Amino acid sequence: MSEYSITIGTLIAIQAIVACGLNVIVGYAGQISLGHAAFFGIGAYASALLTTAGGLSFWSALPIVLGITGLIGLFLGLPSLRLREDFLAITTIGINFIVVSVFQYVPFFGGALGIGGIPRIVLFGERIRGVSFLLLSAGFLAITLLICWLFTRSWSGLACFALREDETAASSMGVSPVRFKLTAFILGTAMAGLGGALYAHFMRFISATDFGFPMSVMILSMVVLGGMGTLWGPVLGALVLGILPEVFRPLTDYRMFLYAALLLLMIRFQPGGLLGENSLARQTLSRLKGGKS
Amino acid sequence: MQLFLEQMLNGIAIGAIYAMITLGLALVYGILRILHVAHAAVYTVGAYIGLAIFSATHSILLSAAGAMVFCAGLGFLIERFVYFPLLKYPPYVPLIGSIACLLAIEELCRLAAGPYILSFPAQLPFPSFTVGGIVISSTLTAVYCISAGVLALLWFITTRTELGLAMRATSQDMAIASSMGINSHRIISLTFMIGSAVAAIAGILVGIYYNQVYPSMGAVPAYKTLALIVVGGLGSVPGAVLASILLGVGETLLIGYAGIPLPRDALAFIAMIAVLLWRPQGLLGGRG
Amino acid sequence: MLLEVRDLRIAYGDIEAVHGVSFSVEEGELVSIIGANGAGKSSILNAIMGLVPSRSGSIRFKTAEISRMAAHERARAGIRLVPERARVFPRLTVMENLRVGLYGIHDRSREEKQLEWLYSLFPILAERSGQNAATLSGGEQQQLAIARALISDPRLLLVDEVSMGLMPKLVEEVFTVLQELNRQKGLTILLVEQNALASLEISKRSYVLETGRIQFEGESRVLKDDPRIREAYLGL
Amino acid sequence: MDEALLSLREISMHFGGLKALDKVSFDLREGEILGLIGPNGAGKTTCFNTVSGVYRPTSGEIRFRGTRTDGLPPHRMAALGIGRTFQIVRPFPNLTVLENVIVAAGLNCYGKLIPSCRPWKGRKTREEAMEILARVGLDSQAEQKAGLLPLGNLRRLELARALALKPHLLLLDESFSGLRHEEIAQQEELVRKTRESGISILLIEHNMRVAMGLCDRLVVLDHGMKLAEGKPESIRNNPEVIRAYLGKGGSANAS
Amino acid sequence: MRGFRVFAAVLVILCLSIGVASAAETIKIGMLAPLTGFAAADGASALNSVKIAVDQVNGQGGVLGKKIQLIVYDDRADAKEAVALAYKLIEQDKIAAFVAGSYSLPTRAVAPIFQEEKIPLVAAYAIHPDVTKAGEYCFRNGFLGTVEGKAAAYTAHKLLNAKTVALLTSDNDFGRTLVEGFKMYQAKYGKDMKIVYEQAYPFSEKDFKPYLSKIKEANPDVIFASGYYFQTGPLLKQARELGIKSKILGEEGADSPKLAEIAGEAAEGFYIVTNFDRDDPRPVVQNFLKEYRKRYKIEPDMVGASAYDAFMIIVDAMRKTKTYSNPTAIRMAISKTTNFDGLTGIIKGFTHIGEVVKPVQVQVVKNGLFRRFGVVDDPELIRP
Repeated sequence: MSEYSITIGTLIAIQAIVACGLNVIVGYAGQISLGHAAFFGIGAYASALLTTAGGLSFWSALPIVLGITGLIGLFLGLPSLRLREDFLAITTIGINFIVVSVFQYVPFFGGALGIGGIPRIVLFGERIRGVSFLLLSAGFLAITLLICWLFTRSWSGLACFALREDETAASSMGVSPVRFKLTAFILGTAMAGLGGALYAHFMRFISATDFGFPMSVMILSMVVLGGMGTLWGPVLGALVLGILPEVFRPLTDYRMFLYAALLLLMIRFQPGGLLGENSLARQTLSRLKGGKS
Repeated sequence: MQLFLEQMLNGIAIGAIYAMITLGLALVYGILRILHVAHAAVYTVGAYIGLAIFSATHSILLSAAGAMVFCAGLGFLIERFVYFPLLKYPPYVPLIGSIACLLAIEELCRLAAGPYILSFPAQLPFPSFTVGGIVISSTLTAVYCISAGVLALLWFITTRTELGLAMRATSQDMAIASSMGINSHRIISLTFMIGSAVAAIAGILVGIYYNQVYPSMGAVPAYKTLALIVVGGLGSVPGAVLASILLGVGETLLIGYAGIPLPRDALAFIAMIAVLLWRPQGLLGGRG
Repeated sequence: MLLEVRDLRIAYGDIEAVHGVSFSVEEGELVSIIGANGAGKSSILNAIMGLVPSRSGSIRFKTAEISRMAAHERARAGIRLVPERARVFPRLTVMENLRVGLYGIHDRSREEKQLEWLYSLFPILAERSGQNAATLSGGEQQQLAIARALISDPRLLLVDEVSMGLMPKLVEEVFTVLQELNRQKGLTILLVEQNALASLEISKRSYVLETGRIQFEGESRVLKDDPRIREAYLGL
Repeated sequence: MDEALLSLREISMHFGGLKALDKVSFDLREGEILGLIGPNGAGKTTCFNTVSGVYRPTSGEIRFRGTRTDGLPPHRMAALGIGRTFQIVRPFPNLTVLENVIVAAGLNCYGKLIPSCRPWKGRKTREEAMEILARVGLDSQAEQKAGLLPLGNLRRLELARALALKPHLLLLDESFSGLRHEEIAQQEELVRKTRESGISILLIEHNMRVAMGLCDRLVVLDHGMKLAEGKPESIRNNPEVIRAYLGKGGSANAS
Repeated sequence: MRGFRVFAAVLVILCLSIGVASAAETIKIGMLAPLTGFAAADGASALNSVKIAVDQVNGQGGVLGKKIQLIVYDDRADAKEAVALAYKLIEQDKIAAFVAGSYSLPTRAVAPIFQEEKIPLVAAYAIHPDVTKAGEYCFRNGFLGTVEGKAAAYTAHKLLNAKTVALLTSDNDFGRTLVEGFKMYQAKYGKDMKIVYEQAYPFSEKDFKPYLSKIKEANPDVIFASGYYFQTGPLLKQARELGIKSKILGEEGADSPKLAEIAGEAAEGFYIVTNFDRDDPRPVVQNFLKEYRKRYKIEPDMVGASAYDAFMIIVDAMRKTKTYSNPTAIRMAISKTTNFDGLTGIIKGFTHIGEVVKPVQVQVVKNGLFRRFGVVDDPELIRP
């Protein structure tokens, strides 16, 4: 396996983790968030600062990183309690822009120079790079997926589903909208924080522009394309959107156009996602099974 | 005092430019409840088409007319083939479609016209003034006159014509409007076309004002205008105009006096969140 | 026959609200469809107007089949609706609301006359003509909705639950206006009402609807004393 | 008075200038089926929503089993033992019928951190939910997506969900509207059985045949005010009620 | 459904059309440049210039009898993509050396990779200090921000005789280090030159009137306005519209033929410190100018010139060591470069950390074109 494909694979795994986090918020709890990259960035910056300026190791910094992102997620999840859908959508975009400009213009965060010299992750005395980093990311992705899976099987998860489907009905079943929306926000943003921490130690150099709104759109597209609310959807979405640009690579000049056009076509003709209800994949699958759908 | 006045004049001009771009978005949101991010792409295309026609004919009037027609068509196509089929899905689906549209059109512009910044060397036939030591350049005069003209025209259309009445009725209650004989499909398309035509003018104006036209010129307006329509009250056109001008002035004064090197987009969103906390329906929003 | 509905079925998703109703309205008639709420009355009117698709059945207006026409085409053919809860355009002025009713009709001379007539019918609207419709009271909004439908001189007026939520005195006034329109101007009206007695009072014929089916029909004079009405309403 | 399970005292609800409810008071006794009726726009649903916690009344007091509940959010009401159904059915469409019921069965887990992390796919929960589904006759559709059920089954599903809360009081909001005759009969039977199991019921109903047949007592609202209260027979013959329903008539032919 | 089928068909065709480029016996030199996205103009400029360089070298029979094959990928100025592509260049394309034709962000991200893989990297115009700090395999042909900042201060102080200056800085990595360099010079040599106004502006800024109005009040002799041509262009125009008479000095970011197009009349008399002298009579410069104008019908800029040199430095090193396959030798040769006759000036050599040592050019706009104004070659100033 070449370093090139390892790099692509690692980035896909990291983005899949972040997409899983967004899926918890959007897919499981039904709350719109268009600024997820902000939390990806918060995680990356937190880990970068803790391991460079703070002198911690990746492993001792990680719980703090998750705590910080989860806490900020909780704080920024508060608007979801009182804002209507469209307002919430735009507010989350705004949060993304604001967080990025804080990174960019506050000297504490390295300003426009970003943060460099982020140490490698050390595991069992071994500096993690190349294949091991891919395996580590895949491991974290597996843990993330496991948590997602456990979450969907927990009462909290069920409560979130109920909220997503019908908030009024859910609250009349004893589900507190405040509590579980915020639970989803904390969980989802902590996952983004995990992805961010991995990203920082993989790239070993981060700057604010990595976490701008286009990244949020990319992550949301992964979730929507893969199939919102499904366990594997975000992973599939990350795979498709991670590999497509590489497939188009030889077409240099036309690559981004084709990518955008494909995204448009996919959302136009499979708005429910590749693994969602009534998707081509599901239909084919059920046809193959031959059973009634 | 002179400095302050200069800052104000400049801020209002910037606000007027914002308003021209935001208008179309507010119109579209009012009628379809869609966050039409791709509006910024229409604006970019407007600048390019305007420049192309201008280079060929050296007539700014022809250039504006051509760009307006072209963009109206583009707006119509986006509405018909992207938004209309996606209306029944949750709002993030058309939003992603819209963003994909924006990217695709930006790339098309780059492929068609090259990645370089093109200059838009048109001279607008407007005079410049010097009043009490304050210079009002001809471009500034042009921005004032044209945006005032466009706003007045739009105001006239929406409040004084049957079409405008139908647009407003459709945005308030589409079903009842259609039961009054209004073809709401057509009205929606017309709304898109009008908004897109205004975006074309904005594109040309910005192109001339900064003398540059380039593929990603819509990137910043695309999202900033979202903040502006929220501040104005989602769907409220006068609100959007007011918010744009306030932001233009506010930004200018803040930068001029406080010297904060915050990017303007973040400033717009901070203002938006402040407004949401204080008045969740926006400055001139109707429904709370 | 101005309006003829045959075997109309209306469904929302999987739920069928109207299970095949047939009725007709003749030119110049005032016909009412009465029934307790939830019987499907509004669905029928909305289907005639074209705001709700019908699942099956035919709707003929002036001999033309209109059940596949768009709402605005039906409106232009001369059908107007006074919707349930008025549904005036809240952020248009009273005057503008009325003007929407004239959309597509370009006869300025008639506009003045119509306005004058409507203002004499509902003087309060003249007083409030510059106000946003949202600021009107429920009764005023209802009057505005009627005026908005009347201004285009429709061939058929569909009236949906005008009495709902109105004070009894206002209900009376509104019904009187409808009756006058029918008697003096010969306007054809299809009225859908919960208020059975008032509707029977002013209409010529009535259909009694219960859970999506027409249970019985007849001359309103006769039905007024029919015990089955009370039964349909009060579950006797 | 003491035996009142639910009591409303002078409840008023204003929306801007509109008085949707004007000083409405009534009691619901333990084990009773109380019907809330009235013509369209009379304020029934508003009244219902103040009881279920959707609205905080402008003034007045609501007590449930002695504790004051006005202003509590719906999920707290559920925890206190009030279950409800909706006039326009609100299933969780993408969950299965069984899952819909299980949501309600988690009532005791939602409030605390540790229990809310436990899995809900346990056998015991499932069996309990299946039992409730069997009671309403939906056990055969347990694995179907709720969004695909016909209306009659959805109404029963809502009832099942409310029952899974193990409530003391059940609020039924037009649980019969849109049903066919035979379905109405089944649903009536279900409601009766529910009451027999010891659950008190407050229902809004516009189908008078059902309300008259099912309820022990009726409260009639008109224009936001209580018009009458009493046994079905007395309500049926109350001239004011008749006028509220059928309208006054008679004076419309002034010309 | 029909729409979907069309979409699927398009997808299949696209996948099939991606052929595998097979290579003959050539020397492969890799390059990353932002060919799409917001930085596409600079990417195109860099690529266009390097293409000329490749053709010139191959026209002379190549290097050591072998043709050079340039392998370019588009990194969209994105660090993530650049990292993956760096590996692709190293593993799949097996390049011998690398021309970093992109911005600081991606270049900074890939530098450690080339260092680790021991492949020489020459950065064309990326300015972040960390690029060369990655190790001994990483070189930079562009100026460090501090060097150019010092040169700018010298220009303002000595060449323009400024007693007061205003600093209006693009708030990105380059702008910041420029100001740093400017102040370093001022603190050491320019005590008699006062900084009367200092302000950073965000990268996305297009409207400078709020800043300029304040500067007008301060009325400095020279305004040092850093930023790219799409920022400096409107800035010049707006400054002159406001009636500001101060001399305005920019930096290499403004070095683009587009600047005069954008600023028009207002560009006249605008100074820049940069990395390219168009009035240099040496044949390497004049040949390049002729060829570039002929091919692309546009004026070349600093970005292109720097990329050209970055490529040529590598070629020169290969020729000197007579090897194209020994990266260590190539690296050594680059580090020993002396008095190389480069497009961007006579390159005196590289410092031990890989920073270029060469004069900084000062240009002024005359009749819409950049012309020579002066050179800053004081070794004190140009040595990083």
